[in-house]
Amino acid sequence: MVLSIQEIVYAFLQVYYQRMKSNPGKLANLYSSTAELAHINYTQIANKLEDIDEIPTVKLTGRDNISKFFSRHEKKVSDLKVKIDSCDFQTTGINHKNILISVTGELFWPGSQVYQFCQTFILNPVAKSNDIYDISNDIIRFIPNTFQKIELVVEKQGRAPT
Amino acid sequence: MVLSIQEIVYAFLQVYYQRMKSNPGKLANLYSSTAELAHINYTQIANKLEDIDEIPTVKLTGRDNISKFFSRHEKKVSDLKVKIDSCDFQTTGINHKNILISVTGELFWPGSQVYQFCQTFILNPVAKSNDIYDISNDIIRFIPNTFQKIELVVEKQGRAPT
Amino acid sequence: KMSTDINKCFPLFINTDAKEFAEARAKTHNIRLEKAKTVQYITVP
Amino acid sequence: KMSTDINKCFPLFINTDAKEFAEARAKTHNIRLEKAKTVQYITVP
Repeated sequence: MVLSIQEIVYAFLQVYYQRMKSNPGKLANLYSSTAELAHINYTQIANKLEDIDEIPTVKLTGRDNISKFFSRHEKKVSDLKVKIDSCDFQTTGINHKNILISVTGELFWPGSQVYQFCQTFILNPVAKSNDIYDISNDIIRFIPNTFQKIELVVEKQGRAPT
Repeated sequence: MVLSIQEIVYAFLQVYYQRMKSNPGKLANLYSSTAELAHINYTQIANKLEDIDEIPTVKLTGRDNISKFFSRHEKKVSDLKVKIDSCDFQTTGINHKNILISVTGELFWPGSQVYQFCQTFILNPVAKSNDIYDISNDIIRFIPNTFQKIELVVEKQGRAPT
Repeated sequence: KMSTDINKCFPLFINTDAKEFAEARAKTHNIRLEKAKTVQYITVP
Repeated sequence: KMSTDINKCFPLFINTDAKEFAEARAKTHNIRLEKAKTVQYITVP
């Protein structure tokens, strides 16, 4: 069976986000051995979800480090609730064999605020003859709220009023 | 001179967004001959900037098509005002020679609302021995405002109230 | 079977549903309205 | 010379400055507050 790129992308999204809930310890199996990842910094959010406007990220390289990271934060990962709003994709790399995916959505945990995010993946085919892909790159970035008014402070006057 | 990836990324951002203002007709020179692009649909926003919450995008493939597109919308492209809030990057592709860039920010035109966006680029080195890169992929996606309250409508009851 | 246009598949809820999401957003809505009353300072040279 | 941490270079204003941006955002702020009074309907099965 030959899948279209769109079908691969849609299947990937379902597998990826479902596995966060059902089996976060095995989420790392979706990544290539040299994958680079910029993901939610669960350590920083663990005890102060309500105090932050924007969620910080942590950087990791390699499937082994990614595996330890998801296992260490298994509870926070599996509690994550996600609403995906959009997905764009393009082919990339040698012979356009890789797939670039850009996702936007909102996520939250039980009792938390809702955070907007955009997430970028690159998928690489594992073997020439089939439809198996690894994640080589994964960047999540949270969109800051822009509900505040802005006032300018001239640098020479010193600090902003408190 | 050998530049770090970070220096390449920062230089790229300045060249890319500055060229939108100064020389939109030559913006396409930054793209590879087979580049894929998902960009602002200037046609749809031309006459109704204030009526829309989210800006639509258009898809193009190849430097020639990208060149025609930017030339056709030269005024709207050069009027664009951009505030870049964040930039994340990773290496990707064979031997990690390519660069994945994820940018978030806000943009507006004279008199328009401010729109939040995230933009993803992939840069490929043109030659082995220097620091010249082409854009192979470019996806811009606008972040919808989430200021409205949400009410659920059960499908069987028909349409949402007007 | 998925739609021929992937964007018709969204919003896609994972580990939640529209009802739970709407409740979380309602809570966020109030936080945001409070936030909208405050000021962000940008320092200029 | 750029900072060793690229994120210290932001916000980076292109074809605008903090003052013009703040004015545009103030206008947007009022539009958003009006929008916040309205309702988005999500259809559930």
